[in-house]
Amino acid sequence: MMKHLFRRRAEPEEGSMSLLQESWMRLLSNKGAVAGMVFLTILVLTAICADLIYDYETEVIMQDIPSRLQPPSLKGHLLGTDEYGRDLLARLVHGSRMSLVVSFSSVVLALAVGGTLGAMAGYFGGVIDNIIMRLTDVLLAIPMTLFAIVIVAALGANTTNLTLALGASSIPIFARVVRASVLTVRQAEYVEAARSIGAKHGTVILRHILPNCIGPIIVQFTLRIAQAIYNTAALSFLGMGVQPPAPEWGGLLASGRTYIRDYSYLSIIPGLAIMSTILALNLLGDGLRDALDPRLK
Amino acid sequence: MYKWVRAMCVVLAFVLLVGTLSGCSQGTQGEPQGGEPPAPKDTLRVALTSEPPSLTTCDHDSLISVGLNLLTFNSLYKIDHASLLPVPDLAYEYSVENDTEWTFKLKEGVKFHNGDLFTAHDVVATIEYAKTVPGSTLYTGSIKSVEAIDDYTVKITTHKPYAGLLYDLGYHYNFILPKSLIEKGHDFNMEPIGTGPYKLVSWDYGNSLKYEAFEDYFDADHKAKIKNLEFVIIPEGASRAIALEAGEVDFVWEVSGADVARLNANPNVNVLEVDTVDNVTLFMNNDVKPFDDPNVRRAINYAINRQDIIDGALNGYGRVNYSVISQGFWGSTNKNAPEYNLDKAREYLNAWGGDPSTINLPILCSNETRVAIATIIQSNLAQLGIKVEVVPMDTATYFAKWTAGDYVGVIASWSPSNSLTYVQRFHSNRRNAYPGSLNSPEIDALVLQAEGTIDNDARLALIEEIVSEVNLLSPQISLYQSVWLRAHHKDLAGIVCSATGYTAYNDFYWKK
Amino acid sequence: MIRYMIKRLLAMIPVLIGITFLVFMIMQLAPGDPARLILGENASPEEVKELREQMGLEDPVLVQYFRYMVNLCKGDMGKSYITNRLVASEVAARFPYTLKLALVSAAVSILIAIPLGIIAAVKQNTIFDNTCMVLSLVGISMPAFWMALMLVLVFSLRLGWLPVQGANMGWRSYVLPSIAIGFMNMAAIARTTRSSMLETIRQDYVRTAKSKGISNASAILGHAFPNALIPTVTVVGVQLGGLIGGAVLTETVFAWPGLGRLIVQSVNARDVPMILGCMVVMSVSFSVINLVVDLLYGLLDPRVKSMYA
Amino acid sequence: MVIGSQSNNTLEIRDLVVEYRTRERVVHAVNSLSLTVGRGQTLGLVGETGAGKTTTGLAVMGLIPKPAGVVLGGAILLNGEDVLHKSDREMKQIRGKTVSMIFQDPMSSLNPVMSIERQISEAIRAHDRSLTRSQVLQKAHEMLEMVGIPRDRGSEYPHQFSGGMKQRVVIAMALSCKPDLIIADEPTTALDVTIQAQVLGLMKDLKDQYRTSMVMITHDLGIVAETCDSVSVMYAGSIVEHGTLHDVFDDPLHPYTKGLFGSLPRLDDRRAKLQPIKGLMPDPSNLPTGCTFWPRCDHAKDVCRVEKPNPTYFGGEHFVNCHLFNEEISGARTVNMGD
Repeated sequence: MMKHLFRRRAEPEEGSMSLLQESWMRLLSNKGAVAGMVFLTILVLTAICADLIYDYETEVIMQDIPSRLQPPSLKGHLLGTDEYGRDLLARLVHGSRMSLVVSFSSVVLALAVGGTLGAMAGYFGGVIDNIIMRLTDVLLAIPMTLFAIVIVAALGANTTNLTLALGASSIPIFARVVRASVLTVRQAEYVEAARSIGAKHGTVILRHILPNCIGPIIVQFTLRIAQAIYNTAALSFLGMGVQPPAPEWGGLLASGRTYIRDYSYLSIIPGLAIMSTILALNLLGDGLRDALDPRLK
Repeated sequence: MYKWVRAMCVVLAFVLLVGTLSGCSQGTQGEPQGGEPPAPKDTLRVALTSEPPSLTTCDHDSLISVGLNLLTFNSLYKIDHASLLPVPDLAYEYSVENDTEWTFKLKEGVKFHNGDLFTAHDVVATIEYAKTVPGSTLYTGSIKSVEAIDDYTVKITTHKPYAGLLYDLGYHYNFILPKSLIEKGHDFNMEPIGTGPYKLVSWDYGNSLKYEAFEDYFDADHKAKIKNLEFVIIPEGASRAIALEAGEVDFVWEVSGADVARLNANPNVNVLEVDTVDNVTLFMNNDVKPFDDPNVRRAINYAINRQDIIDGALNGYGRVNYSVISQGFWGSTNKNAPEYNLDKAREYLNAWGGDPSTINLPILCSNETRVAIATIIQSNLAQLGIKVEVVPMDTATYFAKWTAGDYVGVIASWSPSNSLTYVQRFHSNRRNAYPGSLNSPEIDALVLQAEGTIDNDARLALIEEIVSEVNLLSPQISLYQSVWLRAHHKDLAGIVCSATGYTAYNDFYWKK
Repeated sequence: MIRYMIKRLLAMIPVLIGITFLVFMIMQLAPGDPARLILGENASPEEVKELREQMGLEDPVLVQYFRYMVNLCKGDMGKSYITNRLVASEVAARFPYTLKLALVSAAVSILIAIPLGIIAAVKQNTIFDNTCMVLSLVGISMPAFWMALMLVLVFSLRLGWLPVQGANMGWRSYVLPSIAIGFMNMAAIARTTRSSMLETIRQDYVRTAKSKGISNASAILGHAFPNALIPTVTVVGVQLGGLIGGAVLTETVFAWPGLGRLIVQSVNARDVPMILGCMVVMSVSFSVINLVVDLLYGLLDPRVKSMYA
Repeated sequence: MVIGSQSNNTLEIRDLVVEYRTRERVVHAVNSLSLTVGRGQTLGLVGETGAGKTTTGLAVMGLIPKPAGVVLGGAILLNGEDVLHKSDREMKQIRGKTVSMIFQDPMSSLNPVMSIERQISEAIRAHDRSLTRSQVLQKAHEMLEMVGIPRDRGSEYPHQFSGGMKQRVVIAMALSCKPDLIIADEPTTALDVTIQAQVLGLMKDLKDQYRTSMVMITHDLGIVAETCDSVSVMYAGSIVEHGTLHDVFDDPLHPYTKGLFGSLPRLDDRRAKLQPIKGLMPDPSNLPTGCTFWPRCDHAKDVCRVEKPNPTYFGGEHFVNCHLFNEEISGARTVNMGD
């Protein structure tokens, strides 16, 4: 209690800083989050520039049997080569693109669909709310990974279906988050005001309500991406995601697994890549949550 | 300050973790763990790659299941593991009258696991039952009727003269089941009761199967020598090798090529390389232009370097095959088979007359080995200017596309037990199951003729003729014959592995 | 409480109907003909057609679904397309393996994580706390299937201490899979326990307790901890639910004969009845876990309990 | 019961210094504070929020939150024994038995997941291991009835009680071992006015019944007037004025004390303007030099900014810590305080 008192007093009375700026400053003061952000920035840049670093056809896909299974070395292949003589680093770099694109687009998909459903449920309430929420109840009662697996099972294993499956399995979570946020701001005065001057429902939701629920959505978005990276890797590991020879981290792990005994780097390195990315996203997510919602601190 | 400490700790943990793990990876790779005491001598433990889909005789086409069927069941004539010829099993002789009526004399005193005595009525009941099972036509379709002349004589009438009958009787669909249980609607999947050398004791789904020697087995020479037989399901290749080295299993049914060197280095383990009739083939859809032109198919056939494939994609474990049929059957021939020759390939391409760069061959692949094969084909055909597209997909989609004819190229394999069954596949009536396969009236006529030729030599000559003709047409391209790797504890003896993929566990015994 | 339980159990029914309906409909999208799948490549189109009729695949989808549900109520989940075995008996044989593994790993992770969380909270900002928190951060970020591979690499392949896979070696078979599954849970539970303990040990009632003259340890364990348990139980519930989904991966790595591997095999073979059966059982267990967690709240928190009444 | 010569006083605090140290700064919560509470007496400890009143109370209980809180010096004598040098085990015996504390917020000072009878029993059992379970429960019920709660409500949980009832439970808990001293930290702040009166009445009755000494920490002068025998006015961690109830209420001397009275509405002269003390409490991590009150004091002189004032006594207990009185004792009363 004492601590709380002192903190309140110590905080400078700077009303001039906008809420967003303030959050940003708070985020920057969180070293873990900054480390996460730096890592992710590098990763995203790598993914974007993947084609400049390694040519997809000749270095990532093309097999080079004579140089198969070369261990990591500073001279030849930095991270070694896989069972078909392909440079592991090249495949990791292009794999990062695959992982990021799949996870990002699946989460965007989930946010778009789930967000819309959640916003509608929260804004209109009543029957619509009831229907949408019962639907999410059902979806939430299915373990997420399993749901994604079932969708892939039905549609067939490839990158597009994987994205769809992962997206679909995250829909209920966003629907819940957005609905909860909408409910809290729906009654706010400025929303009432907008409605009273006859703004359309869509406008009210998009212009007035959503911007004010952005905090929890950003946090959830980051954490969901981490989950999606995990699930992308998991499903590809099971052979239900990205199909070889296209590189994906989980897929690399799956094919490296055969050689785990004698060429363990093939299974260690892709796993490290997955783990550090998820770790970075978790750090950032935690940081964002602290920054955007100081009450939880 | 504290946050910094924490961030540093994260980094440090990372470094440590990576360090430890990579340290481990370069750690001692010395003696394999052989701590387990040797298995008790009355038990044989076998590592299988996957669970058998079924233990019945009539509802599967799985190599693993047939292998287990062979433990619990017998047939009138069986396919000998070494010669791949039909030899007497429950019958001891047969005679053929007017080319369609086969009379089999049955062994007496044969007992089923449930105590029933085996008679001709069981044969009649089994075959009549098998004929009712959907999907059995391939194995029972030639049989018109079965009748029991007396308790130990059975007469089988075929629709028309049919040479393949003995082979057909050797297929799992015609393995003999006890009549009494068929009538009761017994679930042979749960309790596979037959006359075989082993009885099923228990089946722990997804984990293991336990068998026990059948004491009253009729064939004294092939009575099970090891009392307990246990199958453990180990899907991962490396894990199977480790289980063998650790003494957890005594026999590995399928060793991964990556583990051979290590297993060979182990003094307690022998690795067997089994040449098989499993023919891995590139099928082309003969209905799709320009693959309807034999010149194009032949050109492609000449341009594929099989040795590249075996070295590159198979760790060297494969046998080059150019003929449309597997080598090793009676009646197999290499005549007219297009061996690797780029000049010839160009010649045929010119004979076709089109522009090679307009040819696009997408190849469906169901696993990464096949992707590797297709990739090598891709670079081979690039030399002719033909474009190959590698299309990886999951097994279920692959299978659906293939059987629906929705493909241009597909890599698949087949391992029937004999050359007649093999060439039957070149008949156009098989196109309902394999759309896009060969469609040639001349070959159809030859296949029918071969089927009706009961005389062995004459039939084999006909088969050779078919094979050489089909080789000219090149409807599909054989890539290689698989070499299957088995491994066992050095004290295990009597091991027989057939070229069709089966193993007679009842003949295994422990040395000393 | 019992009325509440019954109410909750009844509320599960529409959710289960929803799940089966959803999964059933999704599986209808699967390409390929089940009849063809059953008969294999050698069957003629006539045979395929005949089997389709026999299986009722020619009926409208809703009729098929209704039939499935009626059978399900009778405990009949149909027959596998691939193995021709009863789905119910196959699932019944596999489920105990999944359950045993889940329980062992849950028990171990809870028993380790909660004390760690408490100690970390009490010794906040010490080396112990920092180590625990870094490890748990890594723990929640480490994919379980990779963890499984690394455990196999170190403890089975390099050290040879424990079996590589399977469930045939008694307790030794359980060690690696339960660590692989449990580590992430342990990390998550420890983190939550720590943060909720940090909150509760600063609560006034803990100070009140100390002012009564009871020892520091009993104030923490007797007052702070029961209150911190409430958020912890939530996380334990979420993690237990995750065990069910995560089993798919770990069981695949360890060739564990449980439901997770069964569903993967069934998906690869497009064995629809088996997939449906597995999904039903796993979703039911998932819902049951959630129910148990909710009921636990009632036991732990009298405020929730009085809401039931 | 009485040990040693000087223990006419239940509580005696001498020059207590308490700091809270965090990574960024040091908070001077209590600075050289001294006070005494005589046997059976009630002392009102008055001051604004953040003056260090609660910290003082916690210091007596030995419950300063660690590791941030540090007692730097001084002595706290309970019945003549210095509690600052007691071991944890000894402190455990003292808490609840010799001194117990009633906390500010009854809503949060009861454990929400434990029935109230168990919470009271816990206090009883902590100091008397010889009692059986049922005896303990019996005693707990007696305590409940004493504070006016029917015994059959004992198995209920805090959320089932109103605020006033909860505070009664807290009081029952505090009194359960008949302590010599009760520290009541704003016991009624969180309660409705009507309930306040009830609770205060109850406390007064019980205190008389048990002949317990009490420190009444509050910022409410009304409560002080109602319950206390003497008053200490606390500002920024130290006592600025002390005296009997009459001394302080009839004749407030320190500008801060006057300020406190000045910020109360007056019933006798409703037109009189409220005169709140200007400014805010100083940042306790950055206290002004000299007299801590000078930045807010209308009468601040140069010496106030440099030197700490010493107590000036006005007969009996009444003293004031202010430079205005240090030099000219006689003229002190005539100083024009700006009216």
